[in-house]
Amino acid sequence: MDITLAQLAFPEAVPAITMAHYLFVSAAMFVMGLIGFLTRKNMIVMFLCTELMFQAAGLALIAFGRHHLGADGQTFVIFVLCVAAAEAAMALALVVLLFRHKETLSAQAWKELNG
Amino acid sequence: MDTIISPIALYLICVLGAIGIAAALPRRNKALEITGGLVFAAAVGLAVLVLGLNATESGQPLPNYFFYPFAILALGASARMITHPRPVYSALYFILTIIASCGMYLLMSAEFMAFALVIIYAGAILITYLFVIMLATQAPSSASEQFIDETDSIAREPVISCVIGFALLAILTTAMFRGVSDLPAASHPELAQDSVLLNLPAKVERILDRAGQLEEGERLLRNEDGTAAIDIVARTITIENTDLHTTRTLGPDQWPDKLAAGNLDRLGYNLMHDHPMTIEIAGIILLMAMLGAVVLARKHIELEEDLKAAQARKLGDSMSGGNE
Amino acid sequence: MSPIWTLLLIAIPLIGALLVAFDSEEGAYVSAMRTMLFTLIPGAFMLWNFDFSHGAVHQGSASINWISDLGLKLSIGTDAISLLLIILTVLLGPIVIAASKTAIKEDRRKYYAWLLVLQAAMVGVFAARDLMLFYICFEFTLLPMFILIRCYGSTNRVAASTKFFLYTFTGSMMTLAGLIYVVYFVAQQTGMWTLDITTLTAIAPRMPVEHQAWVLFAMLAGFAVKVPLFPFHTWLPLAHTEAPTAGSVILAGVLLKLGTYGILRFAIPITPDAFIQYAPFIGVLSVIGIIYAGLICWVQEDIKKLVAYSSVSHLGFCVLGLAALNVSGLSGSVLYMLSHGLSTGGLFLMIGFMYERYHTRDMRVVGGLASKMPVWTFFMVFFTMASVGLPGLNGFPSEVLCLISAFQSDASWSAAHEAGAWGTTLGPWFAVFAGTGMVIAAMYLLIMVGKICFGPLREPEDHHDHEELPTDLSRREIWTLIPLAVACLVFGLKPVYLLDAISDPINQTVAAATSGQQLQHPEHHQDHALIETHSVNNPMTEATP
Amino acid sequence: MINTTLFTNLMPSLLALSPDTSHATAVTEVGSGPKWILLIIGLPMLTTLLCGLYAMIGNKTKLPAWTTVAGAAIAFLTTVAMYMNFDGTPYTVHAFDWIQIHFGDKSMIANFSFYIDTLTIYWMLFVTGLATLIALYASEYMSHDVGTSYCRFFGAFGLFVFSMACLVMGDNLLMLYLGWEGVGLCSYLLIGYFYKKPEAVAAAKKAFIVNRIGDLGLALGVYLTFVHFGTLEYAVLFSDPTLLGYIESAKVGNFEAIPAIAQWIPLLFMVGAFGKSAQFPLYVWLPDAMEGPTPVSALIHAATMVTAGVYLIARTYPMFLTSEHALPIVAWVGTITALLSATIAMAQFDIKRIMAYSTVSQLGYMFAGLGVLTPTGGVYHVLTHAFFKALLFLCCGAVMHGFAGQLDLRKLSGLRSVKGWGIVTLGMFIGCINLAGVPFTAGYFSKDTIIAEAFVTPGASMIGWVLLFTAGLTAYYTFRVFFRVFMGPVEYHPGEEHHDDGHGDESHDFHPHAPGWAINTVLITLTVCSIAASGLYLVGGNSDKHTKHYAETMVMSSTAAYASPYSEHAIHAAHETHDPNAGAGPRGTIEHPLEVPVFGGDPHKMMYYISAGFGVIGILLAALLHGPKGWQGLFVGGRTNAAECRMDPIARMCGPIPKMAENKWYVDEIYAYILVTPLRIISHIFHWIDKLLIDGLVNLFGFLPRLLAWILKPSQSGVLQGYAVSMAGGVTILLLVVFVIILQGGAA
Repeated sequence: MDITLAQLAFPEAVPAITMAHYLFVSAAMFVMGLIGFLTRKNMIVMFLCTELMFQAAGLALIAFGRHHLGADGQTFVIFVLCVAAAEAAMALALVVLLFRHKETLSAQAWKELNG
Repeated sequence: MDTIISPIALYLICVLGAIGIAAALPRRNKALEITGGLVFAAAVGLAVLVLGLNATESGQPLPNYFFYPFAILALGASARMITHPRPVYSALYFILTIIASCGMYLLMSAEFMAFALVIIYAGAILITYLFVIMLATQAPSSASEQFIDETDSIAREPVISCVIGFALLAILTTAMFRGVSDLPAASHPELAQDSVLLNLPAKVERILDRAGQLEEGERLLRNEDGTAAIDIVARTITIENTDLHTTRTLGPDQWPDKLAAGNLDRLGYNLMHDHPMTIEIAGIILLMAMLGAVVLARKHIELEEDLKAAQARKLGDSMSGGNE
Repeated sequence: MSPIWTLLLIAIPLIGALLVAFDSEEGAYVSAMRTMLFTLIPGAFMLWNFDFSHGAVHQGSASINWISDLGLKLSIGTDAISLLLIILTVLLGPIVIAASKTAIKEDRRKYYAWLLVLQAAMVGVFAARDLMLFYICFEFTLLPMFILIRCYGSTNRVAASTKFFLYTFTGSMMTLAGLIYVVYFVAQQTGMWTLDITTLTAIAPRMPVEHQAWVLFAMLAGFAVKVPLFPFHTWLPLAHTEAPTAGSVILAGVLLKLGTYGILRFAIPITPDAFIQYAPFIGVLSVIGIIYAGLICWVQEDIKKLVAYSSVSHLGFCVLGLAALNVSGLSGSVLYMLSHGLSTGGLFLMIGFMYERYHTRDMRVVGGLASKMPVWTFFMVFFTMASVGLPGLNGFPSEVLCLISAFQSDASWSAAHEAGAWGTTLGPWFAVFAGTGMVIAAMYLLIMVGKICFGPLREPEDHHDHEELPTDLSRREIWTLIPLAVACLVFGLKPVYLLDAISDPINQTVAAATSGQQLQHPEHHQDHALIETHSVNNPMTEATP
Repeated sequence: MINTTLFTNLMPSLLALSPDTSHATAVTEVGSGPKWILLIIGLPMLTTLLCGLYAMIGNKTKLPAWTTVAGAAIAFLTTVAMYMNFDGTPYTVHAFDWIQIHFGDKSMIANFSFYIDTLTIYWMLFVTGLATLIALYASEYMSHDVGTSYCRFFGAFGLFVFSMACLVMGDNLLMLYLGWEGVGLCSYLLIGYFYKKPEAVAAAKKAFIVNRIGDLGLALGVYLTFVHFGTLEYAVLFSDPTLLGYIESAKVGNFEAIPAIAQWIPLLFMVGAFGKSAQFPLYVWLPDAMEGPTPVSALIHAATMVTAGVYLIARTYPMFLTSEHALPIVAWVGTITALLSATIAMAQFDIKRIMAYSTVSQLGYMFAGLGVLTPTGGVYHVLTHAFFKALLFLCCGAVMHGFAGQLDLRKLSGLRSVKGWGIVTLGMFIGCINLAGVPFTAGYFSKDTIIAEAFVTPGASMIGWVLLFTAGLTAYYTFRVFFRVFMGPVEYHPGEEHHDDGHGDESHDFHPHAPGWAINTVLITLTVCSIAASGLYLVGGNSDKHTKHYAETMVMSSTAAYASPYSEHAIHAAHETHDPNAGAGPRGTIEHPLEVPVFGGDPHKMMYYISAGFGVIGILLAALLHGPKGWQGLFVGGRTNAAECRMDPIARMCGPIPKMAENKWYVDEIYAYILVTPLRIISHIFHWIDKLLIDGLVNLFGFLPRLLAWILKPSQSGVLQGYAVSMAGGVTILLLVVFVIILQGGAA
């Protein structure tokens, strides 16, 4: 079946089950991000994983928004995007700084902070 | 929740996924990684299969055939992203994940967000990541081409992390599916759709004009609160003549088929009308992030101070040398 | 009497502390001294304007609403007892400053500033008429003393200050818990939150006895450590030994009295029944303390430690008098609070002066100073005799009253205990053993004097006469001691003044506590009315000068 | 109560108390006397303050001495004036309020005020008198160290007189206690006068602490008195109906009617008296107290302070009557002390110590007198003893002063022949005959009164015998000193103070310097007094037929008034007023008087001869063993030089006994072993308990939080992902819990 603009303009309400599929995917993506954050020692990869979790959240938001036929979901995705961007900027700057100090990207290298 | 997925299948999937990821995470013997990848693939396939079958036999309309490739792509790519030992590849796989999820956005008729995502994430953020990766990882020396830093080549505590993670997945999904099955759907979809038009009289007028529904000196009638005088349910539009001060009403038959609130309209209206403050905050956050990034990533000042000092010394020496 | 004097007594040292803190290192002593001397003026005014014929009335009361719907107020007021203790504090103020002129050489500003803050806090404790202010000041005395010991003490000061702080602080935490329960209970009874001590003491005795017992234990946990009562005394010798002279003097003179004052002001009025119930135990503890600490004094080589243990032993008498819970006992122990502050404070001053010259407190190393420092020896013997309880000096009347009260204590306990209960027959034995404590006190104090003052002269090998200090006491030091000595004589020869002054509040306290016996039912306030009348037609009110 | 099987045979005597307990009438109404009496108190204190002033201004003259002498003299004159216008009814003089506290109906009043009755006057007369004389004596004796020490000495001296006056004149027990402690303090200060000598310091300490033990008894007695009788003032106390009731029931001998607490009071007082008056077992401090300057020994440790115990018992005699056991104990303890210290005195060589032990012994006599129901005898002996013992001490002091601190009677001989020592010899002789109880001396009369009373008091004849024997010993050791030091060939060696004495360096050109005018005047005066004291026995008192001589007059109109039903005057009274009930007791009336143990007839008459006999035997023995050849040794002595005498071989024959006696029968050592050492060990144990157990527990509690922190510390590894893992796990578990709850909610 083909998707026309009219369909995009007048979408019908999506049944709950359909949304559940998307939610499952988002949950799975989130968990991936979590696992990656826990397991990978490279700080950059850890931040990538946080981005992945953002993605999962965005997917869920969109799905719910679609379900309610409101625009709020997408709006929030925009904000998530902002936060992600900000986080990326700061995080990467930090990574660079830390790397300058220790010549490594391992998060283990900063044990002595004992945070 | 059985209408969506049978619990046994769900938990089986979780266990399989956990095993798969745990095995596939970077470690010394690569063989295990491959088998882990296979197990995880099996888990994903099982998930898609069960979901699809469940949906079909429960008579509910499937979301869309394109959903499944996107889902598989997204999950597979994210899995590879967290399991790949080299950061660069992780980043690239992440881009793949993003693109896949953009596909799902499209399926959910969030086309603007889909493309925005591709542009911002894949275009901007991930490229930054790549730059940083290049910047921060010392280039592998020609002597050891296959050399990977221990930091990347070996994951820490894969098992416990995977157990925690997939336990979380099981709980989340269980909770979601139980809730989802009786989630109220949106009522009067078209109302929800076009109610925005009331607030966009200019747009309506323009479309009417394009459709040639307006004669000389006629304009869309506005209510006291400035909203357009149109009835969405009855599909009637009231037009007034500014010269004769007369009004006429267009019936549903004269409703221009272009006259509809698109996704973008709704998004923009919602953004600007409902969350102006949030936008401001987001802007400030971004600004701060920029400044912070500048401050943090700046090279050490004292280094330059030393340079200056060295130059000054050199200058002094040369002068004294000139005196002699 | 207007509250302004009390407020001045609290305010002047605080302002002075600020001034000292911003003064020059050299000028610190002078400005601190000036401040302390200033405090003498409002002190004198208080004494002058106080109407002793109504000693039990809290005069010069004033209160500011703080958090009104929690009933939090900051209210002050002094009755005869607190007035006398305040006067003692004010009297000791300039003395300790003068005593530390040459002793403290570096970082003077901090020292004197904290000393002044401590002064304000101590006055605040005695002047407080509401629980919040009392507790704040009570706790706030800890910090300055902690700093004095920690920064200006001798070799082992860190351990000493830490133990002092933690020990007393832990205790007073429990006290706080108990007091909070009392407030809660009163709020339950009256339906309104109040921290006003008068109200609390009026309502709180309605608590059932077992609740009272717990509250009593909670309060004793703080006060007994402060006193210190027998098993909780180990922080004191350490703190005394390590503290600078001024610290020891204030510690012995005022801070220890906070414990007994707390028992007198809170433990007895708030939980009278439980107190009578457990008075025998308290008595036993104090008697054990008297003898135990006395015997320990006997084998001490460190003279300061000896005096510290002796004040553990002495305060046993004080608590014994409180435990007897009769007029003679309470009068005796209030008298003891005052006189012990003078005599033991004097002893610590003497030791401090000696320490400044010889930099040792070991009686094996230094001794026989009479031939070299006759004036010092004179004062040493004087204060020792005051501490021994020689009649005609301050220690004696209080000791007599405490021991007599111990004899009579059975009668005052009999109300609570059924006849033949073990507690009710202890009185004479308390007296006998506490009396033995007097003998022991004579023994160790005279041995101390014999070693340190008399006999052939012994000095540390590396000793050379101090450059800025004369061989014998300097004029400043003598003038530091004379007020104490005079006060000792006056207390010893005319204790009747003090006794008249305090008899009114003490009669009320005893009447309230003992009449609290048959009060487990609502007509409590009527009994209080009865107490009021009793205090009015109390003979002392006319006899007061 | 205490086990008193030893005393049971003395019990019956107490079952018959004479009907006249005149104290009841004596003190019922008490007026207030003239204020100038306060001079007696004020002047000594003033002199003390002046001496302090002199010390401050660095006075280097004898001014302190003269001040003190003047003060004491005026005090004495005031006392005499007080005596002159005393009309027989006691009165009080109020100086100022001291301790007053009122509770409920009772009120405890101990004012700084003074109670004047005959006993007070009697005591104050010789206290102030002797104080004056001895101050005069000291003005010369202490002239070595004029200056600060001189001021110190006389300051303490004045303080002592003040305290003694408070002790004797105070009108309540707390005032007595004040004086009691005050004299203790002064004796402490004066014994430790030579504070550079460690033994002096030790002696002072010992004196104060041993006294303090006694004081504990006194203090407890005082408190108990207040607790039981509700007052501390003599005037109220001795007219207290409760007390009178006790005495009434004691008369008819049912002590069960008297509560135990009341019977405890005299026992406690007794302990105090033993401490202050150096009775067994608390006598050990007095001999050591001789480390002080001799005038101090004379005034404080012979004449006045040590008699405070006697005063206490005499003053509170009514309370002693109410106790079943107090007086017997007093009697026996006095007797034992007398005998014990006499034996020790026999073996000493230091003449001052001999005098000290004889003092203890004589004090024992006084207590025995009080114990056997003759306060008169005891009090009279106090007076006579005060004079002759002060005389003896001052003579010894003169010797010590003149011979550079030489006190060993083996190093001195024949002083009477040395130029300028006649007066000393005479004084010594008079003192010795008094002490030895040579007939018609004061000591003779006073001692007889006691011994005779012991014999007539049923159950106490044993005491009488012991006292008689002791009288013999006393005569012996007294004249042992006299014969050896003052008689015989002239021979002397200087003491250890000789080198710093400025008389030259070697001992052969040592010249003893004879006493100066001050010492001689005092000696003469005291000699006269000692002789005159016997007169007081002969001159009658007032017309009251119950009183026979001066001392008795004084006693009988005071609170100590008590006439034994067996005493001679009681018999006389029975004869004159043919009243069979006079002194009637359960033991029968006087007509067929109690069987006098050994000799028929009036015990007092007989006693004159017997005790005289004992005395003479003692003297002859002394002459035989220690006397020199010729008349100086009464023609029986054979001593040719200072060092050895006939006693030595005998002593050698006796084996270790003389040695043991010389070492005071090792009483001090025994005390050290059974009392001091254990206490010290206990103290050390306590010290360690305190350090380890109690403080250890505290530290343990302080350690617990540190332990906990140490256990939890590894969790703060600093590994970022470690925290992340725990966080994620926490979230998971939380969700699981929530979810399970939701499930159950759904189920329900």
